[in-house]
Amino acid sequence: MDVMNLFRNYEEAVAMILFGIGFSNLLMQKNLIKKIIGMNIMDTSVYLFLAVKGYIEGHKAPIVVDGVQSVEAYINPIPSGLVLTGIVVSVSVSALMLALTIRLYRRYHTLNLDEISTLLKKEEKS
Amino acid sequence: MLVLSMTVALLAGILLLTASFAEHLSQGKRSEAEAPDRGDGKLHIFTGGVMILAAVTALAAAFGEGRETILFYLVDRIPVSFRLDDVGRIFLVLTVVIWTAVCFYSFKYMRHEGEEKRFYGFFFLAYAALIALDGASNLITFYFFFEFMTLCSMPLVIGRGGREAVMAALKYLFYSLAGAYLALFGIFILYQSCGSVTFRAGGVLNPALAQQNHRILLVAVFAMLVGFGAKAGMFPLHAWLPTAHPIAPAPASAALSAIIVKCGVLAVIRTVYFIVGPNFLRGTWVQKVWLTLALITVFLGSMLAFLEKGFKKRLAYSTVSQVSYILFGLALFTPQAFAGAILQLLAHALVKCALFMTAGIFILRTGKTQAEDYIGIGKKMGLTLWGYTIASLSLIGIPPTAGFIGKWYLCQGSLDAGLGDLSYLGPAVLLVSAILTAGYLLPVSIRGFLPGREEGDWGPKEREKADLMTLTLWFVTLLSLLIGLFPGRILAFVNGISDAIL
Amino acid sequence: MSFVQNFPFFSILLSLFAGPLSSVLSGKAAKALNAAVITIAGVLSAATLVFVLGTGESYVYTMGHFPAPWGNEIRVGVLEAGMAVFFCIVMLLCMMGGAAERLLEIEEGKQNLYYVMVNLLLCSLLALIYTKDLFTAYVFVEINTISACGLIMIRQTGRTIEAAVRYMIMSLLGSGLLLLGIVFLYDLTGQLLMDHIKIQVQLLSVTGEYHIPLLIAISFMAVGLAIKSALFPFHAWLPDAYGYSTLSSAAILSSLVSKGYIFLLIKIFYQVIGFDLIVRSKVINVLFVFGVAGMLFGSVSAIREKDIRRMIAFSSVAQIGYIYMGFGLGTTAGMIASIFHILSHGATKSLLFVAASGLTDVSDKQRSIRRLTGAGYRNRLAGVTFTVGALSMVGFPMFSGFISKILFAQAAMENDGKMLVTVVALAVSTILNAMYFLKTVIRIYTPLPADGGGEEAEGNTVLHMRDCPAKSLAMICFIALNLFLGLSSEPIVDLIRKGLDMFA
Amino acid sequence: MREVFLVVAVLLPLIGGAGIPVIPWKKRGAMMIYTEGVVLLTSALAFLLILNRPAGAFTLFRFTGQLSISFRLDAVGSVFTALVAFLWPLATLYSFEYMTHEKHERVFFMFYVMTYGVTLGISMAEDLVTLYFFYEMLTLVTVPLVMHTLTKEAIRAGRTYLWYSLGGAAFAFIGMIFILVYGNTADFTPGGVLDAAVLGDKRGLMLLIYVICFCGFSVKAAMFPFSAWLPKAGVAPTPVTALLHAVAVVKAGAFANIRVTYFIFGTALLRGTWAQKVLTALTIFTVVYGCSRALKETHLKRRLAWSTVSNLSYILFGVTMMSPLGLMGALCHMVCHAVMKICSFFCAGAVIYRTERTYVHQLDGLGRKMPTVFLLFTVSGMALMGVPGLTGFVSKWYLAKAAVAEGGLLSYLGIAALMISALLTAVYMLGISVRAFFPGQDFRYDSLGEVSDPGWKMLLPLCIFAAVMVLIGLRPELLTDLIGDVVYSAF
Repeated sequence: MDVMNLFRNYEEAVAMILFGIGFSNLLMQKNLIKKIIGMNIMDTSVYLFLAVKGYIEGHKAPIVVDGVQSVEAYINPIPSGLVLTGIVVSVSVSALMLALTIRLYRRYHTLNLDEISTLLKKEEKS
Repeated sequence: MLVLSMTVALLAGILLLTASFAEHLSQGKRSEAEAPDRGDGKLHIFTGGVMILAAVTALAAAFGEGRETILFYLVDRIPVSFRLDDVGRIFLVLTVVIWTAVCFYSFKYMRHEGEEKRFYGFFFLAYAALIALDGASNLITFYFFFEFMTLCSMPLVIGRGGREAVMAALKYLFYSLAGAYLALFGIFILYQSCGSVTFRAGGVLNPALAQQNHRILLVAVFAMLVGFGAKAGMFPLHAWLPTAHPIAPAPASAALSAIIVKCGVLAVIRTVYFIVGPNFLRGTWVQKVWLTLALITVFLGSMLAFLEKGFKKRLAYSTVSQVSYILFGLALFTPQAFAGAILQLLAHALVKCALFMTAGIFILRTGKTQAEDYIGIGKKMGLTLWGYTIASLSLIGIPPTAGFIGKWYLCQGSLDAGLGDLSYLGPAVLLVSAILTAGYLLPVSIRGFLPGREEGDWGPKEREKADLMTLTLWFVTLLSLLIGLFPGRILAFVNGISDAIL
Repeated sequence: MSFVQNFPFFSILLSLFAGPLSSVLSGKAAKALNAAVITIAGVLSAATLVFVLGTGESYVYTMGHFPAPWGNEIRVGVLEAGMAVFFCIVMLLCMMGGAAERLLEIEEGKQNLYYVMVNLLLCSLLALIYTKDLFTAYVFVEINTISACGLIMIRQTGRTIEAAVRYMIMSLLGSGLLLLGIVFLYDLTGQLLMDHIKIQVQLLSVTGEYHIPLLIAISFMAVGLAIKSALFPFHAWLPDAYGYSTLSSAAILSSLVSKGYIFLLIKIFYQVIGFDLIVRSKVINVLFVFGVAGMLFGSVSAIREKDIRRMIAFSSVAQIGYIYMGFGLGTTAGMIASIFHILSHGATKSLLFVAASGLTDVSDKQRSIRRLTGAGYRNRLAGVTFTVGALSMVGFPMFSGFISKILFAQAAMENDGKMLVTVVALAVSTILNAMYFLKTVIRIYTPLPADGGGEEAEGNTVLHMRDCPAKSLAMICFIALNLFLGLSSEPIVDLIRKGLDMFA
Repeated sequence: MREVFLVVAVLLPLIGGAGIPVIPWKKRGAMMIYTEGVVLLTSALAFLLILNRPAGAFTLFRFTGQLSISFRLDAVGSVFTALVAFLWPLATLYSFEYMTHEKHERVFFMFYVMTYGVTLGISMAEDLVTLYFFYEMLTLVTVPLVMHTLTKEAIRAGRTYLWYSLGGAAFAFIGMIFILVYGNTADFTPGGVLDAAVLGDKRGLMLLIYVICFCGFSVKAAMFPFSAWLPKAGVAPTPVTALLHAVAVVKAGAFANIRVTYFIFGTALLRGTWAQKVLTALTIFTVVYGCSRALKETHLKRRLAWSTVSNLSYILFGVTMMSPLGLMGALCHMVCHAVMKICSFFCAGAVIYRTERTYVHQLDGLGRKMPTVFLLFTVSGMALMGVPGLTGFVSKWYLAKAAVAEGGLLSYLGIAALMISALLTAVYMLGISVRAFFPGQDFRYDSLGEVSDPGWKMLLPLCIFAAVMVLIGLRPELLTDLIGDVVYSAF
């Protein structure tokens, strides 16, 4: 596997690295906010990967400007459309996660998930 | 006729047992202390009468021409049938004589023991089983009555029954059952390779099948020898004899060592001479091991008897060694040895019965059980001690008595059996054991007649009158003397048998 | 294009609009609307099922008459319509069963919000079943996750919110991987519609190039959906999510939500990549190993469980292990067995949850098994239902569990490589199931000691059928469904076989 | 006789039994008459069926293509049916008297009668699926009986019984599946349903599956590794331990093994293979293991339970001989052992019912107080020992004959095991009788208190069993001819 490939399509490589960071953060971090940030990094890295797929060298963004209609002028618009829907999805999910975190914080005054479960067990016992 | 005598005995036995049960039940209600003795006389007359009736019918069967009678069909269409042949006749006569003697002897003895109805009940059941054993015409019938006899004779050993009596009886039961099951193991294997199981002089083994599974057949026969040998007190399974005899009441141990032990011998004769046939075993490892086991038991029995203090236990050890004389004779497969074995069998039965009777009388009169307690007993109980002395002479093998003739033929047979060193070792062991027998039997009579200075102050003051017990003792001793003096007819009869089977 | 054909589209749209609509209605009205929507969706899918059975082959329905790359398409076959009908029935029964709990546990103002979530959930499930486009599938997977998370946390106790958070984290991991898998496929094939991708993938497999990225894409999607459907190593969130949420959401979650994802995985196997390619790619061996491990460890941890709801939750980890083991066998018989087990587990699990709640009602709402001694006598119907559920789980003849056990075993017999492992795993897991289920059955049928059981038993009440009509009706229907699956399984198995043939 | 009566025979006790707790009985007598009536009716029907056996099969219910619940009575099935039909009414009669001491009587009799139906279902099953179905139902129906007294230990015993039975059924299930996939039909056909051509390279697998299936069914037949539940089940009331754990349930396990070996896998494929050797060795070990554990056991019922464990392995030993003689020995012992063991269990039950003493050393001297019970106990003990003239000897004879005909070291070891176990049976059975009848002269009888023989309801079954034992012992051809032509039809 020649390393040159990595340089030629470096965008995909960066996207993958970002995905790794986001994924491990979401999984390993104790703090809830950091988890959510990790989740966002993961999603954005996938959308970067998707957007790059649509890019064609030397073409411009798919916005019709000064009446140019021919397909060769613009890059492939579908991935960008998908990215838009993807962003909507991750926004809604992040909103839900944040709401939950606030509610937990208000009840247990901590953001650390393990502490929350120990507090829960104590609360259960009493 | 045989079946008639058997049924008479069976009915009497069952009647007595139910009577003893009914008595227990009614007794159970009232307290134990005053066991009523009423009606003892009636009981004795009843048992005496039944005994004589059974004995007469059995003797008639023994001397009459026996035809085959079939009772019912056991498993695989094998009949439970009776046909009396010569060997059966010898054993039948012996059983009847001994059983009648012991029955009359036990009247006085059992009153002192108690539980009489139960004792006589099982006594008659055992008698029925013994007659059936002698008359059985095939191996399965034989085994059927062999187990039945074990189960019936077990309560005899219990007698009055204390904790250790029950333990001894259980030990006797489990040893004989172990022996019986070893034998059953052999029967299963034998059944497959010999066409039929009916006894036929010279064996029924079908040669083709025998050759095919030769090895397993030898193992089977050896298992049967050790199994039936257990009943005859042979070495590996002999331990029940020394424990059962001292505890059993005297008449029971007399019957036990005289007749029931002989069933083991009868079983061995039936399997070796009437099922497998001697020439199948001649020269095989089975014969050699059997001989060595017999010799070990002979020596072991006499040595232990010599060291034993208790009088009845000493006699029990002597039974162990004497019966192995017979087994030694049977193992040699020669006509003289066979004749010697049968004679030894007869002599030993009568003599051992006499010895145990004397033991019974001594214990009844003096209450002492140790051998050297009877110092100076001759003055008070001369008659019994003389009976004892004559009987022990025969057991040791002094010339005029039957024991001598038996042992003579045994040595003769062993010498010309041609088994190399074993045939010389045999007579040597017999001689040593004879000396040991003298060593443990004669001191009692010597000290009894010539007490020397220390005068034992014990026992009844007045001299002993001749009552029923001493009479039966003398009857048996005279009988053994008779065989000793005129063995001619018996030897001719036995040679007739040995020609057929060897 | 007969009118019946656009029923699936109608049912998706109906449930979609019912969602936001019921947010403005009052609690009672929203409940009525929800029940109506579910029944209509059920009836429509039944009609489509009858239609498709008549025509004998699946059809593609383009929405808005725009052809593929522009407009979106859904594909309707026998299997999809059948699953839709089954999902609607089970959801209806779960909602009926959990009605009483919802009134108690959800605050006054938030009743209608619950039905918003349920409608959205129904819409996403139907969409997952019918969709032909992968990215729409991803969007509806997300909708499904969010509404499921809403169902969990509706009770607002500390426990449920923590469970919801854990559930969200694990599901997001799963959907992240799924999205990446889909994007990879898009990168390789440039298509998003399932059958177009399939054509490209077949071409690729012939030439053999890009086979590593293809393999990665398949494994990402498989692992993503496995995480979302709580396969063994990723099941940490399941016990809390099912154990503490309100009854109807626990029942719906356990029997429908995880099954929706599995059904999407089956569609990916068959319609996106092609089953023979999947078998060659050895991904299913991994699923097989995790499945068998799930079967055993799920039951083992269920044995240690003291709380009856968490015990049933752990048992569904084991049952999902069964399904993935069925995939792992790699034969169509294995697939049929898994799909039948989806149906049978769906019916039995919700039955067990409803019965368990019936038993806890009569034991002062305590959930520990020790407190349920003699509950079977106090609430007779719940006792009988729980026993039926337990026996079906153990695979007792006459119940649906037995049929799925037979189908699994017969499928296992065919490929002798994995045969022995599967058969022994089946036997051992039956014993383990028996250990904790029948132990509870024995527990609920041992009468309390004569003196009333002291402090253990205070608060025990006796409940009769007419005291809670909705729940009793739900229980009776569940028993009927279970017996129907158990006794007349022949037509269902044929339906599944026909559906699978249409898939390829 | 039409085939539908087969189903009637099975369903009548099931429905009749279910009715017992439902019908509001005014007095106990009416309930007793009803229960005995149902059981007697079923037995009569069963005997009628055996006499003029319907040729065809009757399918009650069909799950899927091959899976169906269908009944057919063939020769081997009729032996087991006859045995069960003969013993059940007597056992029910016995348990009426016994249950006066226990509570929840109606629920007890419900399950008791339902077990009768399920056992008939097993004996009349036409194919392996029906047999498996009723085998599982048997566990379900007998667990409440084992747990009847609801003490902590009874529940624990019930639970152990449940795990063992379900574990066994789970492994037997594997066998059934193998047959459904590879056998040409699941029905019981003499000589087996597998043919070597179809199996081809799968012989090794087939043998392994056979061993697993055999062990699965012999969990109920209490073979060595799985025999721990039987003694524990001794905690149940005596009618349960006597009828179920000495006769119906355990024999069902043995009967299922006969079906699997002779009618499904077929002896032609199994003879001489390592599977046969392994199973024969296991059965031989259980024979000796069962007896030695019985010797050590002081609790009366557990001692008899261990003796059942060893006697059942006699039957399994006969089954693993895989020859006509072996089958004959197995069936013969199945019948003989049932009669012997149920008689000894009922005697033990009568003693416990009357004197509440359950340990062996407490029984000294009772022989005089309860003479008939202990006399019958001695008779059944001697029969178990194999004293010729009683049933035990007959079945030992045929088992040994089969073993000798088979030849080979293992079968001779088998005969040796039979002999050793006979001796040990003598020790632990006669040990009790001797101590009961001859406790020794210094024994105070009034210490036993007011004890006497139980009522006629208990004694009648006992006497009937003893009579049967002696009858078969002395006239064995009554039984052996019947079993002879049964075996002839199976080969």
